[in-house]
Formats: sequence, C-alpha cells, structure tokens
Amino acid sequence: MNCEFLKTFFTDPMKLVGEWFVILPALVLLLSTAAAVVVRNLIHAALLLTLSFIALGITFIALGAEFVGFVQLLVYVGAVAMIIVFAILLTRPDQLTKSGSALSGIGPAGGAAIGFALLAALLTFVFSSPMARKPLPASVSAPVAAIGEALMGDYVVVLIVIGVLLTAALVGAAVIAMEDKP
Amino acid sequence: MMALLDRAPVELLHWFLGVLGSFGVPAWILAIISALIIIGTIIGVFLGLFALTSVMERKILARVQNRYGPNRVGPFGLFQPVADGIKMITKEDLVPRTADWVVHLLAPVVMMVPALMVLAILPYGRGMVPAEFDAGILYFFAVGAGTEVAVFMAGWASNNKYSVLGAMRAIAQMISYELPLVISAIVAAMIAGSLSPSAIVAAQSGFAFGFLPQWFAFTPWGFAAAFIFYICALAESNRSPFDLPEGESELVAGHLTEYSGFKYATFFMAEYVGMFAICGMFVTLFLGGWQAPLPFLDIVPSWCWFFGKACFVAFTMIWVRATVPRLRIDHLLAFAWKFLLPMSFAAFLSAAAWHYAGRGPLAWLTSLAIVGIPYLVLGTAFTNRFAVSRRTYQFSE
Amino acid sequence: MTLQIVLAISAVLFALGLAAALSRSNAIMILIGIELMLGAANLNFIAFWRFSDNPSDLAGIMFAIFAIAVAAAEAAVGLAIIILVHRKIKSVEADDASNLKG
Amino acid sequence: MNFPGSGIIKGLAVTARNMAGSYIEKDRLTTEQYPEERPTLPENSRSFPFLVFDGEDPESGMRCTSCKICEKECPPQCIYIVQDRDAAGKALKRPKVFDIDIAVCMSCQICVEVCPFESIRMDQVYELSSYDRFGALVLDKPKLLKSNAYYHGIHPTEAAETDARLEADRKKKEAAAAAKAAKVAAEKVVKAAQPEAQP
Repeated sequence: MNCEFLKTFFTDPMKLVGEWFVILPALVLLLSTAAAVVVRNLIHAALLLTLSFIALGITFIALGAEFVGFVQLLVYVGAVAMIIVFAILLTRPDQLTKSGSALSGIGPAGGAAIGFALLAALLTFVFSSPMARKPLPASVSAPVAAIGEALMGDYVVVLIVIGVLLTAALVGAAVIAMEDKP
Repeated sequence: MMALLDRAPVELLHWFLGVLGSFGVPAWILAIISALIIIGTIIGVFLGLFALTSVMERKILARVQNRYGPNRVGPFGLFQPVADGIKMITKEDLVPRTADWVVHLLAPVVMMVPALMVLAILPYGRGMVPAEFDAGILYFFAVGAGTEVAVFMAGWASNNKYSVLGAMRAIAQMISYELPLVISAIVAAMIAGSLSPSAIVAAQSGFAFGFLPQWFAFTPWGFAAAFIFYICALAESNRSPFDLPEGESELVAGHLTEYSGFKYATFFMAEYVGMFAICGMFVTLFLGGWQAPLPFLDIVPSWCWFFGKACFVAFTMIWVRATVPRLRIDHLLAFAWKFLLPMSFAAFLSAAAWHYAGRGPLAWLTSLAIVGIPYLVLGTAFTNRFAVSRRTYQFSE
Repeated sequence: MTLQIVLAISAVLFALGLAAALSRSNAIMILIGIELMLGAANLNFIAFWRFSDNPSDLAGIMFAIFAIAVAAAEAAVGLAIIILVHRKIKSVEADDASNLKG
Repeated sequence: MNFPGSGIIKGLAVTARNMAGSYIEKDRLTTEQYPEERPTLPENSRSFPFLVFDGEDPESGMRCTSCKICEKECPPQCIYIVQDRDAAGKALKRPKVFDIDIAVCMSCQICVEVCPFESIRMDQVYELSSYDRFGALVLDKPKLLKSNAYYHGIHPTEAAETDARLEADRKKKEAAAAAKAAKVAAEKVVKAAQPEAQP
C-alpha cells in the first residue's frame, strides 16, 4: 500500500471505488467459477455457477452496461440457473457413479492442460497488445431509451430472428422433453 | 404546511446532513451516512409493515370466518408480532443431520437479500426514490429472481423429499408466472415510454374531466394488465390460492419443512417484505404510485398515498386468500401458460392499439375489444375445463 | 484501470469454461462450461464497448443482449435433450450417449 | 350474470359480507372469550364424582356409609375407601379415608348409579389441571365432601329428585316404624286386654 493510494483514498475515494467496483465482482466471478468447475457435488456446482452469473451481471453493471447487467441477472439467475438445477434434479445426481470423470481420451488433467494452454495464449496476446493498454474513458452509459431505439431500428431484423429462435427453442424444448405418449 | 409535511422525510435528512456538514465531515462520509439512513429507514418501515400485516392478516382472516383473531397481547392484539418474534427467536434451531448445512444456513439469507434489495427502486413519494435507475423495472424483476435460488437452496439442502418436491413446485410456479408478470409490467412501461418507475408514475398524473385519475388501471388494457400482474404477484409471493409449494395437506410445509427458529422467521419475514414490495410495484405501475386519487386530496402527503395504496393491495391479497381455495399443481401451471400468458399478450396488443388509436373513445373501444374477446373465449374454455366433473385418475396405472 | 484487466478476467473465465467442458464427462457440466464461455465472450463485448472511443455506438451492448438470448435458448434445448437422453439410456454421461440408435 | 370469473367475485362478496358483518352483528361471533367469559354449562354436564353431605357439618351429615359398592364397581378402580372404626375396633358406618384419583377416573358415573345412599354424585368443576400429580389430582375426603345445597346449585332437577326419593324413603321408613310401633302397641294393648278378658 503506497502513499498515493492513501492520498486518493482520503481525497477522492469514489475514484478507487469505481475501480474496485469492477475488480471485486470480477474476483468473486473467477473464484466461484473456479470452484464450480472443480467441485464434485453437481448441485454445489450449479449454485456456485449461479453466484458466478450474479457476479458477471454485477461486473456488467460496474462497467456501465446497466441494462445488459439486469438482463444477465434476469435471464441467467432467473431462468438458466433454474433449468440447470431442474435438469440436475430430474436426472438424479446421486445415481451418477462416474461423476468427476472426464470425457474419454482427454481426462481431467488433459482438460485442465488445454485450458491452461489457451489461457496462456490469451493472456500473452492481451498483455502484449498495445490496444489493450488503453485507459478507461470518462464515464459512459447506455440509456435504456437508446438501447430500445437501436433494438427497434438498426437491429430490428436481429431482434425478430432472435424472437423466432426463442419461440422455436421454447416449443422445441417442450416437444423434446415431453413424455412419449404410449 | 402540507407541502412541508410532504417533503418532511427528505427535508429532515437534508437538515441532519447539513448539521453534520457544518462540523466539517467530508462529503463522501456524508454520502455514506445519507445512504445508510435511507436504507435503515426503508428497512425499518417495511419490517414495521411486516409486523402489522402479520397480525392484521390473522385478524382479517378471523373476521371473515366470524372469529375474533389474536386479541390477547396488547391492545387489540397489536403486540402479537412481538410475542411471535420472541417465540421464534427462543425456539431451537434444528438442522437435519443429513442436511447440507452450509446451503441450509445460506438459504434464508439469500431469500432476504433480494426481498430487501428490490425496495430500492420504488418511488415512495414526490421525489423520494432511493435509487433512481434508468431500468428500474428490469432491476426489480432481475433482483427478484434471486428468491427462486433461495427456494431451491432451502428445498434441496434440507434433504427431505417434501422439501425438494415443494421447492420444485415453487420454482416451476415462479418461472411460469414470471413471464406474464414481466409482460404485464412491460405493458405499463410501454405506454409510459420508460422503464424508470418515477417516469411511469409521472405518466399517470393528471385528472380527466378534473376528477378522474388517469391511472393505468382505469383503462381497458391497463385493467387487464393490472389483473394479470395481480394474479402473478400472488403466485410470485407464494400466497393463497397459489400457496401450494407450502400446501400443508400434501407437502407438510414445502421447502420450509426443515426450518425452525430464527431461520424460519427470516423466511417468513422475507415473504412478507417481498409481498409488500410487489404490492408497491403494482401501485407504481397501475395505481398511480404516490398520486392522490382526487385533486383536492393532494394535501395529504404523497408517501401516505403510496403506503395507503400498498396496504390496500395487501389487504385485497388477504381477502383473496380468505376466499379462494388452493389450486391443483397441473391446473396452476396450465392457468399460467394457457390463460395468463395469452392474456398478457392480448393486453400488450391492446396497449399498442390504445397508443396508435389516439387514446380517445376509439382507443377505448378497440383496446377493450382486444382484451375482452380473448378473455371471454379463454375464460369460458377454462371455466369448462376446470368445471368439477367425474374424477379421473390420470396416474393410476 | 486499463482494458487489459477486463480482458484478462474474461480470458480466465473462458479458460475455466473450456476446462469445465473438456474435463467433466457429465453432459450438464459440459453445458455449464459452454455457458461460462459465452459469458466470457459477453464480458469482452461489454469491455470493448466501455473502452471504445464512441460509446454511443451500441454494437457491443447489442451483441451481448443477443448472445444472452441465444445462450438461454441453447440452455433450454440442451437441457431438454439431456433429460430426453437420460430417459432413454438412464445416464447423463456424454460418453454413454455414443449410440446412433435412439 | 355469468361470465368467466363471476364465481370468484361472488365468493369475494360472501367473504366481504362476513367480514363486515362480524363487526356489525355481534351474534356472528360465536367464540367465547374464555377466561373472562365463562361457559354456562348444561345441567347434565359432569366431570368427576364428589360426596354429598346433608346439613352444615360435613362429618355428621355425610351420607356415605362406607359400603364400598362404588369401590368395587368402579371400572378403572380409582376409588379407595377405608372404613372408620371406633376405639373398640367396631366398624362404624362412615369412611375414614375416601380418595378418588381423578387422573384415573373416566367420568363414567357408574359409582353414582350403584350408590344405595345417594351419597356419591357428579361434579361440574373443570379447571383441575395442575403440576402436582398426587397432591392435586387425588381428591381426599375433605375435598370431596360438598353440601347438598351445592348439589342443588349444580344439578337442581336431579338433586330435587334425589331429595324427594330420600324423603319418600324416610317417610316409608317412618311409616314402617310407625306401623311397627303401632303393631307393637296394639300387641301390647291386646296383651293388656287379655287378662281383662280372662278374669
């Protein structure tokens, strides 16, 4: 802890808070995700995943994308996490004998190795790129009205396609999971 | 004088902060203190309302059944919540040996946090919004989704078949009813042209012909949306007739089966605070928020109107609870997907028609037709479907 | 604070998702890993929007919103398939579902 | 009017009427506010047995003669009687100990029916719960003995019938005694007259 930090803390704490507001949820995000990946118990994994979804949403909000953050919370915590949990309960995890084992031919160590290799490559690019060293611009925000107008204006085709996709997914999921009528 | 009373909470806070500021307290500490005071006040008010409702609910239910209800502790039994609280706190806190105790412990906390967090965006009075978000409505529903996680945690961690079944029912119910809930809220946001609660309240200001409040509930589409929102609010807060996650006749107490003592009290509290929050949202979206129902009643402070209306909505919820029997789980889900969801789309279209037909008499007719015809068709179909007929045992084989 | 930090976070998230998808044989965990990777991609979109010179260009936000919608649809269909497979072969191991005959 | 949802509205009207009505018509509220409002017990209600005595003094007016029929008949055997004896060891027609364990008693009233002396009767007291099993729930003679006036207070009809029966018995006895006395007197008269007839 240097004097610069203390000085900022007493004169303009909000500046620090602004940064930590991003970094803290990001740390929660990474820790809970790592735990979710490692943990044996599937339900714990799902709950930790929910926590990481929440942290991801807060990170979005901290970055200024309020709307996306709320959508992330609404969709992931309210729906995706819950259907994951439902799927785990419906497939009865206590009967799964091989939980923790890996795909044939890769193995847990192999998966982790590939992950690490990718991480190393990505971090190398991130830290070597001059573009990534860009400082934070002044506070920006995406007003909901602007997002709405963009959705209905430039991106209206995408919106309709997404609507069709979601409807198809809804009907398709219901049909797939429906009990076969004898 | 009345204007002063209207602004009283805000003025009081500013005066207090001014006094602190004159002692040379730095601005950022003042900001934190101000936030803490606001949070404390809101939590205090809502916990007080929870205490009041818990006793009033029992008294109203009793009166409907021609009984007296609690009248022993204090005048008219008003100190009953204190007695209940002492009982809850002194009860033994049981955790089943096979329970997942960390998740079991966290579930009430996870339940309480969203219930209190959603209170941040409600406009309690003229210029009294604790957190002004551009996307306040979205925040309300996004944070409110956390209760589902809590219900699942409670049900699964108890390691009890009734708990798991109750939790799965509750989650299925909450997910199903969330859709029409959000869509009917979006209807109000669409006409107001904003997702911010204060803008929605502002859009409902003014009086037609000088005395009719222009609340959204008094338009055909608004009435339909308010109706759907109300039913979904009942289901989201797990209240009768949609309280079958806790249906004691079949599931003991659902996800709350293995909870006792203070953890149970926390759940109970969270459920009531959540109910009040959603009542407040209902008032904000459809009943004009903090605005007085008649022009000359403007002299009553705006926050009185907000809490009065919220209490009235809570009262009707208790009234419905005293009237309507519990639904069966398949009827419940069928009602959400086959009646409420199409009806919420109809309300959506109706609101669009209202907007494009110029909000006049023609708009009244078209939007009434757009919600009325589906209501009659779907409603008749459903009444026939739910009519008590020969019992069939679908799962008997 | 620079763009690097956010990009590094998103890289770690993506690597964790990939590791989860590759090293767990449970189909639900594979799906969870895919969701995590999509989340990392969204974080990148938001970060690039936040650090761009022209924040009124909402492409990053739009991409994130559409990605969330697609991810939700993907999760719904994926889990429906997992439940169906579980009903047929009484297993949610990805390796067990290696038979073309349903 | 019959439109979808009209049933629910009718139901809401019924509950609203009941709620408002409970504030207006006091007759709707049937709840008794127990510790303050006491229930008026029907005359034939009964709880546990007690012993009736005549007059003012429990000991001298006691109707019980320690015949022990009730003790024998009692199905759960909750009555315990010890006969009183005088200094010489001669049995007296009164109990020395008369205990009823009301924790065991099942209020069957058989003791009342078998009692030949109309001595044991059913009481109406009901607030008997206590933490002291043997001190409070085993009633001894002083606690059991209650006056005939009390009996008239709780069961007026039955007490009047009992009194009438006792009075009739007493009259019959008196009449029998009188008849006997008359017979004796007549015999005496006859005996006294005979010498006169046989001089």
